[in-house]
Amino acid sequence: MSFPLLTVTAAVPAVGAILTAAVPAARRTAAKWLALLVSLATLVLAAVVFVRFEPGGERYQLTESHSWIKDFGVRYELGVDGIGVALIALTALLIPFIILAGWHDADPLETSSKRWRPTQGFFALILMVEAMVILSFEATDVFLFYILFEAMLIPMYFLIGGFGDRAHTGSDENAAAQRSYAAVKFLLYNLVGGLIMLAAVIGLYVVAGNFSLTEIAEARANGSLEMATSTERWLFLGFFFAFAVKAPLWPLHTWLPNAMGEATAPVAVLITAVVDKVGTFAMLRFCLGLFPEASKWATPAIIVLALISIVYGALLAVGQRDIKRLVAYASISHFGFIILGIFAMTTQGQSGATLYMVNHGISTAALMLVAGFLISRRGSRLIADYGGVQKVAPVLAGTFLIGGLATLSLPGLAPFVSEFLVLVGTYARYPVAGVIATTGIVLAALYTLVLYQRTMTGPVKEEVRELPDLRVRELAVVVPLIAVLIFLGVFPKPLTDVVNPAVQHTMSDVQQKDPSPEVEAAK
Amino acid sequence: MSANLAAYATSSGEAVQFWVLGTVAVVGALCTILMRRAVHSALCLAGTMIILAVFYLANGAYFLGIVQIVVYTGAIMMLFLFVVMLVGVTAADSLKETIKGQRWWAVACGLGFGILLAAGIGNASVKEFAGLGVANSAHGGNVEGLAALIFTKYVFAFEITGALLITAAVGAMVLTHRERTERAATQRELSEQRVREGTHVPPLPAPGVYARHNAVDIAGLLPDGTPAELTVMQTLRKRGQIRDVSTEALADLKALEQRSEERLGRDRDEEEATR
Amino acid sequence: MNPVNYLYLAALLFTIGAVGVLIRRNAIVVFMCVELMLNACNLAFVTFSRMHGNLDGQVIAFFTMVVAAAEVVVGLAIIVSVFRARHSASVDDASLMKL
Amino acid sequence: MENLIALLVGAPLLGAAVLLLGGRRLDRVGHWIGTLFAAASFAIGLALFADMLGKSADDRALYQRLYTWIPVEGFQADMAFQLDQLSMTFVLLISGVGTLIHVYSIGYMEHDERRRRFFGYLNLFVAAMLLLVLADNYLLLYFGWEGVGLASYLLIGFWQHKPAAATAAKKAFLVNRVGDMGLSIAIMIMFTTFGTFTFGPVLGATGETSEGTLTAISLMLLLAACGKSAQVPLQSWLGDAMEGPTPVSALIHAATMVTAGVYLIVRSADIFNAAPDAQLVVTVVGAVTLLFGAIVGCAKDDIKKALAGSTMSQIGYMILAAGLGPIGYVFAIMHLVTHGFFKAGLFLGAGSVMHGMNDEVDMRKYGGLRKYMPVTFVTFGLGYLAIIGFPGLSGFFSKDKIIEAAFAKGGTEGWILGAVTLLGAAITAYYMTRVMLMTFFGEKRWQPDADGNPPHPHESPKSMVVPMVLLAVGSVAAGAFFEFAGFVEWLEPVTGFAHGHSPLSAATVTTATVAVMVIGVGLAYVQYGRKPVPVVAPRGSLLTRAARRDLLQDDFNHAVFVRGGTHLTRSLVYVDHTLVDGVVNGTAASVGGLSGRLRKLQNGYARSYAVSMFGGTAVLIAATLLMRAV
Repeated sequence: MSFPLLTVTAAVPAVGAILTAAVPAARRTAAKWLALLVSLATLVLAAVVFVRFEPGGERYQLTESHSWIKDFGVRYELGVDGIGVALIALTALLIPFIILAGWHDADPLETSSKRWRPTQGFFALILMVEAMVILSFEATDVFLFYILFEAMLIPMYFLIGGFGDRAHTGSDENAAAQRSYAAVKFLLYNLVGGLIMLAAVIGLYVVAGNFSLTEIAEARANGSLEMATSTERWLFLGFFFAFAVKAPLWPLHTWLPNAMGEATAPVAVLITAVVDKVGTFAMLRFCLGLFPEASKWATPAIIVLALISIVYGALLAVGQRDIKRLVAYASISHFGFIILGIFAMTTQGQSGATLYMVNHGISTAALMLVAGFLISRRGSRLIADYGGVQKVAPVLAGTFLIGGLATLSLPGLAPFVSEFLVLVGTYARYPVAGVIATTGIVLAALYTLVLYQRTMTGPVKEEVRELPDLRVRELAVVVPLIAVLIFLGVFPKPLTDVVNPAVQHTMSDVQQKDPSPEVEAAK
Repeated sequence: MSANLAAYATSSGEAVQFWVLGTVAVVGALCTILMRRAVHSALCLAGTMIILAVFYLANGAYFLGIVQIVVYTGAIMMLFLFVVMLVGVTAADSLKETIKGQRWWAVACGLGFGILLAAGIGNASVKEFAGLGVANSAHGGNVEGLAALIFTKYVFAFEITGALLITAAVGAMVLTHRERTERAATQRELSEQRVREGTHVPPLPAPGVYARHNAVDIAGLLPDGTPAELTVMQTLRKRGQIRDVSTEALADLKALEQRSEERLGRDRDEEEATR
Repeated sequence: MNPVNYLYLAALLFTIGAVGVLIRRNAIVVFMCVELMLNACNLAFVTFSRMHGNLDGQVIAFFTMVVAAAEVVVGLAIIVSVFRARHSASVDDASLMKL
Repeated sequence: MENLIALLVGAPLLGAAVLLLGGRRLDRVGHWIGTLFAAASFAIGLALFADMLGKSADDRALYQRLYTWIPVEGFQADMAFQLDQLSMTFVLLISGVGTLIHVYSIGYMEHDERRRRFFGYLNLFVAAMLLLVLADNYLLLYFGWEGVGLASYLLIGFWQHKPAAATAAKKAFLVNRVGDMGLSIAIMIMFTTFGTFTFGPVLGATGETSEGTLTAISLMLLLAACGKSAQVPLQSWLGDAMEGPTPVSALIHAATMVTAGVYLIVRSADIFNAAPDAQLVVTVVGAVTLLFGAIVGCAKDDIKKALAGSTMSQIGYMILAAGLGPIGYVFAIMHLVTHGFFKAGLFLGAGSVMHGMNDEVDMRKYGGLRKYMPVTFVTFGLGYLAIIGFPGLSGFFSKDKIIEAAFAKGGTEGWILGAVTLLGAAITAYYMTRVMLMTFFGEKRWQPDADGNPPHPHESPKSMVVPMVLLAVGSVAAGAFFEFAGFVEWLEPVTGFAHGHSPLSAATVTTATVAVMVIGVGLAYVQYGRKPVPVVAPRGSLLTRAARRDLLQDDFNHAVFVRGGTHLTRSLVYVDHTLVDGVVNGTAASVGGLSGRLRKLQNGYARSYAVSMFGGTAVLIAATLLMRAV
């Protein structure tokens, strides 16, 4: 019995969450440091997983398997492929920055009672989410995955509803009402998705007789598990719906702007950069892995939805007046790219989509966290309330610009690599879709630069004249993120090495081959 | 009781007993739920339970039959009656239903449930049955047989139910017992208080004063014929169980006067006649 | 006659008891109906015991009685204290189960 | 030697990193650091050039492969460089002119507190531009392509506190992005067609695919070129880009970045050669822009915008030449280089004038400056003579060749293109003479600036003058040097070369060119040299007014894209809120209503609940029985 590395990687933040929650009310700072240390320890463990993972080896590595609910064949089964490893690394990388960025977001107000201890709860919930997300990237048992997929909603619900952005317009009651609206909307959307998925999970069990991803996929591949076409399609739709809500795909996206707008910036990052990735990840692993035929059947429709997401999200981002909602709509556009890449069913598309998940996480984190720092200084989320910030806080403006440039996929920054791969991969199979998706790069430039122009340039507004520049803690958040963005932008090899074999496996799952170039085909 | 391993029918005597007593039991049960007064319900229920005891005996459960009479009919039903007395033996429930549709739903569900239950029994039942002859005689009798089971196989359950009983007893005491938080006032203090307050310095009037009945729940009448509630004991007063007989009493008085008038009149007539 | 008839009787009594629980408002009568239901079950147990030829059914019936006794004690105590507080033994008076 | 190629890019990149990350403590030496790194790049370029000259013509290309940039199955993008004669030409132009402009900026930006950052951006630009021309595949070229776009964005918007500058920067980036879309689609088509996007394999395999595919690639590349090189219909950003500091206008928006489109087309010569339809489109775009820019240049009173129009027009020449195929490629590049010298010189001259005139840009408020700024006058004048194609100066040689090649295109097209280029030459002469006369001749029309200070024109400091002089030398001599040193032979191995068969003899064309030039100058002299220039611009003809507004192109963009886009986004926001979200909220509301009604079942009576329990039990029993029965 080897060392259960994967379990430990997920268990450390879980235990850390409990410990953080148990810190006495008065020792708030201790709780913060504890949470930070735990998240760093998780990062180290994730790095170990990354290093221990052999790209050329078995598809699923570091596997663990224990019986859990015998009667239904549910097993506690873990294993990572390249995609999982990449996303675990992303999660573990982002959480310390999220914690650091949210350092003061949950400090109790002066007026609140002494026994009130929101800080401990805030950081404990973040760690809890981390644990669940990491474990869901590791789970190779459909039932285990489903439970985590649902369970992570609970801490997220409290994070959104309980710790809102203190920068709001209107009265506190009004803000609280909007916050709880956003939290409930988030919960309901995802619960409905989860409910449908539960039906599909049960259906899968009825058809397949067990929940093991590897066993089912194997049985599907060697023909020992026949599935009627209609059954497969229904099950596929059940799974896909849940993932499309989480991802989120047009027209199931409307919860995201509310949730991201009302939550604090670090929590917004947690939503879009970490939790939502579970949706796209699951599309790759479960939709394509378990229902290859149905995936191919649904591809045209999904491609169309993804394209709508790309263009629609970008256009709506242009029309936003609230900085955080703008980033949310931009994320919807980016998720469109990810889903497009997944369902283009080419090596480039899927590699690109996987890289995109990682890169989008980092770039959105950079942009959103800087935006959060800005918002917390001025106390307003409205773009119109800013102007000329670069004059008073050049470093803040500079980092904001870099985050924005990453969002618009400037070459040299990580998102470019993934976006281009997605575009190329899509074009290879669906040229029209590829061309339409390309308009996304123009629109991305539009919303990013308009945002930058309206907030950072122009004459200095009276209200922002006194804004301080980034502090050391904030620099410690932003600078490493930017460094990673640049590093992965010019040298993405460490990531692609891990991802490539996994993508090859997925491609063989769906029995697709890249269309060979015209010239070679002619030969 | 036959000691056959398997039988197909009971004796015809038992059949007669079943049909007769069974009918009575069902009637008793129906009366339990239909009687307006709780005390009548309790009595009907007691009757049904006794019949059930007979059935236990008929089924070879001698110990249980006796226990049923002693514990259930004897103790539990007495407890019920005691509480009924405490709450008010004469209080009759209104049988008018207050929740809309409740009664119809209840009856419909009951019918459905009963039919389904019967269907289930009919579905599952077997023609033959084993009888208790062997089991009862294995340890020398029904009681010994039960004892052997209770103190071996079911000993833990037995212990736990014992604990449960104790807990229940303590619980009932805790629930009904009111802790006295201050020293009870002595008689002397009470009388001093009465004097201080200036009300009812003398003892409370007995219900018998001006009363036409010697029941405790009927208030004595004041000289003007109105009832004096003070004359009824506190408990009944609180329960609102004072029987107001003032009008009745006045009517009675009038009738009496009229009757005596008549009598006197007749006497006078007679006198005048003799005169 | 087949002892199954005892079962039918038990079912009938049980149903009557259940309907009684539903339609009566006096807590004491409701309680009695519950007792009726328990007794019906006991009858079924005893009959099963006879039909299967072992005493386990009777043991269960015995335990049922014990538990019923405990229940009655506590239940009546509750009724008494509720009555003391509210001067009523109607179950409908305690309609606090909605928002 | 090939290991030095990466250093070409690396040196200015390092400079940019040092300057931008160095913080305030480098403020005092930042400009020297920036200049040093740019000069280092130029020095390395010269070393490589010397090495290259020493090799035979067919063996001059150098390759350096650093590592695989994007390694994905079937998709290998290398971080690899290719240095051939074409790239070499650009390297020298970029690093050379770039270094000069660094030197110039030391003086020009002296009083700007953010000078260090300015030099950082300049270095970043040089690095990106060198990456663009040194890349050995289209994707890496794209990297550089967007990199220069970024640098251009940062530099146009350098004075971000001016809303006009910020808007102009954004506009430049956005319009460029439209072009970038073309480049990325072109790369996608290449990848699906050839399975690669490295220059060698792609350009070598053009014979193996259909003309339709190649036309598609060509048109997409043309779109990219239009964006970067400010060609119609994506030209609108260039005029606004003049909001940036003048050295930026000189380096990026005159000499180097805007010519990247020409580089792209010439680099992809093999693709264009195989797609004649696309080539025709290229020439048309070039011709239209040529006239467009020239007409706009005539109407502008802002000296920099007039020069911007001129830049557009001159690049139109280059694009046109590039569209002519092998007969034009070399001349496109040749004109590009000479243009790089004289237009940079003109811009620096303009900057020098503005420097002396309190940053006034309106030529109507200049006049008679030749006495006050003699060196500027001479260098600007030499650049002026070069651009109008005064015989013997650099513009003469390169432009004449393009006009000749346009005629040599043959057929009706040849005549039309030739005529357009000649007309363009005439207009060029006209508007440049106008600029010259309004600025340096005539009486003083100086106005005090916003703070009421009257201008005190003076010659600029040495650091500004020296680059101007050097560029003037280039403007004078480059054409003749290329003509006689064998520029055609130098580039031929890369771009190919074919002699056109012009219906007119070379002498005829030259004569015609000089003639139209003289006509243009004469017209301008009549209009601006003989009569005093009004300080307030006259209303002018319809064409003049339209030209002042960039021939209404901006108004069109504004009406269609900006207003239309605003309406579109607003209505989409509305749709998202009411329709998409509304459906969901409506569902939620109806569920809420239903539960409101169901809630009445919860009446709080325990007996009522007991009925449901009882009913439920009955249903359960029924279900059990049914299951058994089935």
